Amino acid sequence: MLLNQFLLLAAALFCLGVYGVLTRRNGVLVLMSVELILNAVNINLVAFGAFQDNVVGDVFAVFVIAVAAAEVGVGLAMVLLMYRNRKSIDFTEVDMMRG
Amino acid sequence: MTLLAQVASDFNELTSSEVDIAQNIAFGMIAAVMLFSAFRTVTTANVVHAALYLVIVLAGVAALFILLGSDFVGATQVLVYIGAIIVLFLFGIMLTKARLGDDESVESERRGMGALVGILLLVVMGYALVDTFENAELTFGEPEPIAYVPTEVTVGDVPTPVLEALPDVFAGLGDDDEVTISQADFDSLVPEVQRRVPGAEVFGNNKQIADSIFSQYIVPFEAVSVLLLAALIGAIVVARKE
Amino acid sequence: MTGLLSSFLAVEAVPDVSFTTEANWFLENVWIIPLLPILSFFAILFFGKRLPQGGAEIGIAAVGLAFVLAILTNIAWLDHRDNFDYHDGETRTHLEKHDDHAEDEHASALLEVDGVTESVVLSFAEEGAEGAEEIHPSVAVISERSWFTNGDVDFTAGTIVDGPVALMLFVVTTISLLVHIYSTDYVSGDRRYTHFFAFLSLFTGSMLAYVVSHNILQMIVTWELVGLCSFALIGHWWEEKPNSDAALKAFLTNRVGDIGLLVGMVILFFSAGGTFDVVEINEKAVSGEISQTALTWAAISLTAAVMSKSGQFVLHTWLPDAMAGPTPVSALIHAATLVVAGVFMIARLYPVFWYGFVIPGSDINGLALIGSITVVFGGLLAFVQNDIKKVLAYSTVSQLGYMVLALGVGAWTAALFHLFTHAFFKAGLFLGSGSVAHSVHSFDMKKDMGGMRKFMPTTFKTFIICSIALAGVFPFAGFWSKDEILVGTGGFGVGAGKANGEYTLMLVMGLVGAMLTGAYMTRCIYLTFFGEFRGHGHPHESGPRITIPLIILSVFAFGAGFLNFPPGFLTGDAKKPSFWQERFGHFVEPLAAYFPPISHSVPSWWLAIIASVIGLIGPAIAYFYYFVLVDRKAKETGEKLTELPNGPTTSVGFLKAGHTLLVNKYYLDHLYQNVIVGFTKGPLSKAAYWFNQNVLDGVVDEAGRTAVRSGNFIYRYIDQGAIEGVVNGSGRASTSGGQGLRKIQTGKVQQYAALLFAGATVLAGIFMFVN
Amino acid sequence: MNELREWGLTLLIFAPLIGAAIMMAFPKTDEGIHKVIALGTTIVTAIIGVILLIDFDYDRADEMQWAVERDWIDIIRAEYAVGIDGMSLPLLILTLLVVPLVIIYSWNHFPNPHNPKAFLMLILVLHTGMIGSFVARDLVLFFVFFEVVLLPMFFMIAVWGGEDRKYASLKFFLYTLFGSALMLVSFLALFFLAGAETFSIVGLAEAVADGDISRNAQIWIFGGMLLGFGIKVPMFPFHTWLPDAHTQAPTQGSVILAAVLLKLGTYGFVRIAIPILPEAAVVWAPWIGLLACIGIIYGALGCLAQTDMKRLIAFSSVAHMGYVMLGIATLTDWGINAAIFGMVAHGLITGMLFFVAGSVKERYHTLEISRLGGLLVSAPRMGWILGFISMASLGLPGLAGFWGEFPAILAAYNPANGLPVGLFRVYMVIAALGTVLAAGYLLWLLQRTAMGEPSEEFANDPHITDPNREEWIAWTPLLVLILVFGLVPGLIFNVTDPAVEANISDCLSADVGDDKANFDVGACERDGLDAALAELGVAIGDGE
Repeated sequence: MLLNQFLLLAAALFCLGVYGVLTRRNGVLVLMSVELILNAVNINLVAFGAFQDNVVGDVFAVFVIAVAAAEVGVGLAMVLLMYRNRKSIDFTEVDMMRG
Repeated sequence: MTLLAQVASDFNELTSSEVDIAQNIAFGMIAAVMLFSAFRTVTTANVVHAALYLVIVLAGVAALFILLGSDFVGATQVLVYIGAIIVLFLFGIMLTKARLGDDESVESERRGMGALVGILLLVVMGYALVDTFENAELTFGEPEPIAYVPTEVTVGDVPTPVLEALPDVFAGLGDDDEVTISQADFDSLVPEVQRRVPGAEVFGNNKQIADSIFSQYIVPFEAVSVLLLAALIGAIVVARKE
Repeated sequence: MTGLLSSFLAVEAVPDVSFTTEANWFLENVWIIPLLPILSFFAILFFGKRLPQGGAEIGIAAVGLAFVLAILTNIAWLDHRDNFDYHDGETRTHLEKHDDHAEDEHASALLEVDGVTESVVLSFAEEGAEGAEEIHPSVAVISERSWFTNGDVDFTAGTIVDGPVALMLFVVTTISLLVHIYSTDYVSGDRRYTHFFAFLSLFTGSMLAYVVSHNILQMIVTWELVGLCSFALIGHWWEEKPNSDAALKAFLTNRVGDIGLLVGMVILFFSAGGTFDVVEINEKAVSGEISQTALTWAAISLTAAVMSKSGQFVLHTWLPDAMAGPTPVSALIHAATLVVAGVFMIARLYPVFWYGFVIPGSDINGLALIGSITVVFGGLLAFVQNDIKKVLAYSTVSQLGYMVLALGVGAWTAALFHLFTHAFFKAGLFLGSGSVAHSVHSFDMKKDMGGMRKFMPTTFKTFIICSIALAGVFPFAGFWSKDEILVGTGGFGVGAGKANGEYTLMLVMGLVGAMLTGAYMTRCIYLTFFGEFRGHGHPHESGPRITIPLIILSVFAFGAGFLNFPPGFLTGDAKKPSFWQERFGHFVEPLAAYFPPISHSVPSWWLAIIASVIGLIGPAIAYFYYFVLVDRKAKETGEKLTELPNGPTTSVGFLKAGHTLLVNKYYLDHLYQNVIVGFTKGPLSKAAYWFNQNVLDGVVDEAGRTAVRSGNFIYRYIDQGAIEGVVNGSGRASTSGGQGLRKIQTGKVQQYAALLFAGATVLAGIFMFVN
Repeated sequence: MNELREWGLTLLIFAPLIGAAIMMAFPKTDEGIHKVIALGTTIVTAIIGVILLIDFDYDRADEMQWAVERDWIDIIRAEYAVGIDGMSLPLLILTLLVVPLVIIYSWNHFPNPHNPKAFLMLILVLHTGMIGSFVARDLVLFFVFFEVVLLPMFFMIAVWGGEDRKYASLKFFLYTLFGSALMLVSFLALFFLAGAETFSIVGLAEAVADGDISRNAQIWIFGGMLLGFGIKVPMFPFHTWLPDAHTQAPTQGSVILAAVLLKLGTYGFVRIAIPILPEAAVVWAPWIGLLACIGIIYGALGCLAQTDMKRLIAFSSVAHMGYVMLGIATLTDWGINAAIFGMVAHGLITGMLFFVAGSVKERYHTLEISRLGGLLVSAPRMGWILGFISMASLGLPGLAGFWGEFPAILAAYNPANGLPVGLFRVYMVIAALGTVLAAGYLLWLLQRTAMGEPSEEFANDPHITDPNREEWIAWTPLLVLILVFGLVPGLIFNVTDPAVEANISDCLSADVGDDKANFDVGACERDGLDAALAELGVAIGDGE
């Protein structure tokens, strides 16, 4: 197998993720797109780990998964809060924060 | 190559290049499914569908991990993502009372721009990758030592490569005879053959990962755990009703 | 060649020494003199209001002490000038080698410019080589301390004392002390009495600091400080807009000249090999180490600075407006401080101008031309003023023209001598006009004055003395200095001609200026002191704190000219000045390696007589017009007339036009204020700002909007048309089209994020392809 | 003392963060505690700064002192490397001085919507970022701190700002973020192309000098840094975020922005871009000089068109930073010394101007120049202070502003070897012209706000008073320093000079006395025939 096939696939996923982040208006869907991006990164990490024949990539992939879990948790909590306050999770309607 | 190799070990006759072909076919199928699902995830107007497409992508990623020989990460991926995160997403969808059917309002009309950026990004990254790595092969290096617990086996159950590799041990024995391969003999085998020895326990790189995490990367690991705790508390604080 | 040489008065071998660091205590520690008034500024500012005299006592004490020190410094200088043992090892120049080679280079550099010059300079060198008679040089005293390091060069701050510095110390402290005393009466009860004295002190202090500066960087600093003080003092009554306008105008006009100052100083700094040291720059200019081109550019740039600071024609317009300040300030500005700063700078860096403008041997040069134009044009403007202070202001412009003219024709000593005498009689005139104004509460000669000689006899007498001195009538101070300038021009071959070049035009303009001076002063005196009183109330003579300074100044105005009898005056032998002749020149003019070899013209009886006659024609005509015609008409009609009802300026066509031109000040103010400043403040800055808001600033927002628009376009025609149909076969998306096109103003975050991504990608791409 | 030399800078960097962490533990209603903690923290940093000033070896100002190097991110060879030399010392001290003063000024002046806890915490985080940027010797570390600065400022403008704060803050954020993205790309490109195996500034400079990296690539990389730092400076035409940000930011934000943040950009030039890529700097310098000159004139014209006092001051920053950039563009030690002096002077003076503008706003509730007037009557001391700093700002000799302007103008007469002399002399004249315009707009401002009689609207307003206690405490040090630096410029020049000389490549540093006429302009590039041949070889090899 070629290293590149994994990397290119990851690149494609990444771009789809970026597309999603840029175009989605629904908060939950934006978070999902972020997940795509993170997974693309993970594929890269593991593929490079295999390429260099060590486990560093794997270890970091695990970390990324853990952080992603945290991110989704907090992110969804914020979306919920937003929904509760505004009855909408349309990102384009988000006003600036005020202290 | 580990798990797949074991699957392949049932097909004793498969050569290395044939294994490669099998892997490539598997990759191609997974990749196609993933790309399609990912595309749907970011384009579908149905929020629940998007989540379900995401599941497929995540599963595909897990499959790729396994294909790359990282069983542990693959398993983690399945557990954490498919098991937990997706459920979270679904909860999120339910709690925000998203329309279960199509909801055109999820999509902004900035699609053209997003597509432009995405394609631009893809072209640049693709060019960079092709330019840099061209035909770099994934060589799965020297596999890790395989643990072996000497046990009695019936000669008939021993695969041919092992029989051929240890002619002295099996000399003059019939198929029904029982024999114990000594640790020394096992050690003398090449790893490819070692895997075929009945009773040999094949490990992935899980052991190494464990070593790494708990020695070299102990600080980041602790940091991640604190982060998770913080995220937990944070999520509660943010989401709770006053 | 020698024939030519013999007609010069003093061709001296330039001694190869410049300065010493060890001399009399007063000469070494001259920094105390400017420091006293500067400290007094802070003291008055912080404690002044709590003192019984509101801080004036601090100012007077400090300036008085500075005055005493300046006198002592002058005494020390007189001794030092003649008796200093310059063979001592401590005396030196900045030049490594000061050999004939350098001299030759310079001579050959000048050769291309003018044949006559060549012979002059070469003959100096030859004379020096022959070592005819050793002349006692005037060795400057320098003391310096490290100031800062930049670019591995150590810069020092320090003081220099030589002839012109000693002179200026005396002039500035004397005038300032008198002005301080005068002010205690004049501005008493003012709303900002304390501030006034604080800035008066700072003004004096910065001028003194300017004078003793030993490097051009210090000169720039103090030059600007002087400007700041003038800003504060001219705008002293800033509640009224005209006053603050005048202050702004003064400061900004000076800033325009400061461009020249900065550029010129920078050129000097680099062409002298990275030094700010005045003495070193001068030495290098004299020895020819600085190229002719650099000197010329530096001289031109610095001339711009002089034009603004010393009120030379086209940049003089701020000076009359500066009359918005209190009268003592006007006196200080016009007599001793601000405006002579420019003249002093030329004198200080004279080699730069001397070689930069090729003063020796040319018949015309920038400095002399500007000076001569200013003499006449400034004088003319004085005729149409009704404000007594503005008459004096334009008179100052004209007199400064004389000084610049003198420096331009090579009559260095004459210029400084005129500065010296002018300081006294002009201060006297200003303070006198203030005294009058103090009692009639106005400066308008036509409306509120007239017949003042009856009410204010002392002021009248001092004013008359100072006016005569200004008009240059024998034997008052102005006569001697003006005559020396006229001789110095060398026009028509007077003063043995061609001493430093034959400046015929300058001589003519000088004579015309002399005529004008007498005439406008006659007009001023008539309008102020003669005729009937036209004001209100009961004017009375001012108190002693005002009159005593006036008396002192008029004594100087009478006698100051005796300090520099021309050589040969009453003795006949111009080559050997006796001990009472040319004392001023002897002690003031540097005779050292940092000063160019100036030739001195021979005084001429003929010129003195002709100039006196011409100088009296003007007053005579004015006298006839005012004292005879107007006076008679006034008696006939019984009205309080100030001009003839059908005078020449209202009846004769071209005179009327000239009058209009003068009343409008040659339309220069119109040009500056309405055209240049108006354009910059109005259309130009508005256009720049419009460009900023709509073009530059618009780019960011426009980029975002364009991205949205192109996104819409792609979405409508490509996405909707083709792709959407393929990927989303169900056709449901067609309904989203209308929704998607609906106008939304929000969503900037994602839009910017998209731009960010796109930008980063493009950049990454560029870097990828570059390598 | 030795311990402090080892730990001092690290403590300095993280002390504000610790302070912020402690503040987190207290509820936001305890405003007093928050104020005390924030002030205490910044005073601790200031004390460390004083110790640093005392301990600093001024004879070795060209070397990094209190230096620390530790492994940080091994995998990309990024190090935790900090240190202080003569070039960064003045700016660091400026930071350590300004931030406590800002907090003192805030004491009873918290802008709406109040919330001192969040406000002060943001300032502390900002403090960390600023200190870190000035002491970092590693590009990755520098970048991290450079970015840390961004967020707190964004929130300060977005939350506590004026009416148009949303637009202004977003513009500030995205504009600078865009710049730093380019900067990061440049850093990475430099790292990979130079093959230095390190991100340390010195290491990279050596690697570039040893020369694998093509001239073309250097020029491109410098271009990226130019944009990145130039936006932060801000240089014409990337300055449009500045007037908005300044106008909308709360007073404290404006002061910090003007006094310190803008200096990060120029500091980046003198610390990173020019020492590492001297050859590319020579190529870009005429353009930088051009933009600087345009900025000087343009900023001044922009000022003349303003009707809002704060916006006017903001535009004056564009003009003043033009002088700094002109000094840098000359690539001479004179010019760069002037630039650093200019940075400090501009920090003090413009910071002061914003303080006064903030106090005026607090009293008049407007900054519209046409409505102000007669400040000298209503609040005489404040009027005098405004006059004093206006004079300082227009570059009056004897005050700090002059020493940033004049040496820069002077240096432009004789720029570094390899730069077009004639062009720079034109720049010099333009810059000198700018001083007239500067005097024009500042004095005009002074005339319209301070002089004359107060307008009826505010004639007897009891709120218009002289500075109160906090304002005096916050302002006096700045006012005194403006005067002191003006009289004794050596205080800064003597410190920066050795460091600047050590940091500009030898081939660039023209001796001030050199007469250009005698100088072979092309000789700078490399020395000797061999080098010339080598360059030819590189050029051929790179001909892609």
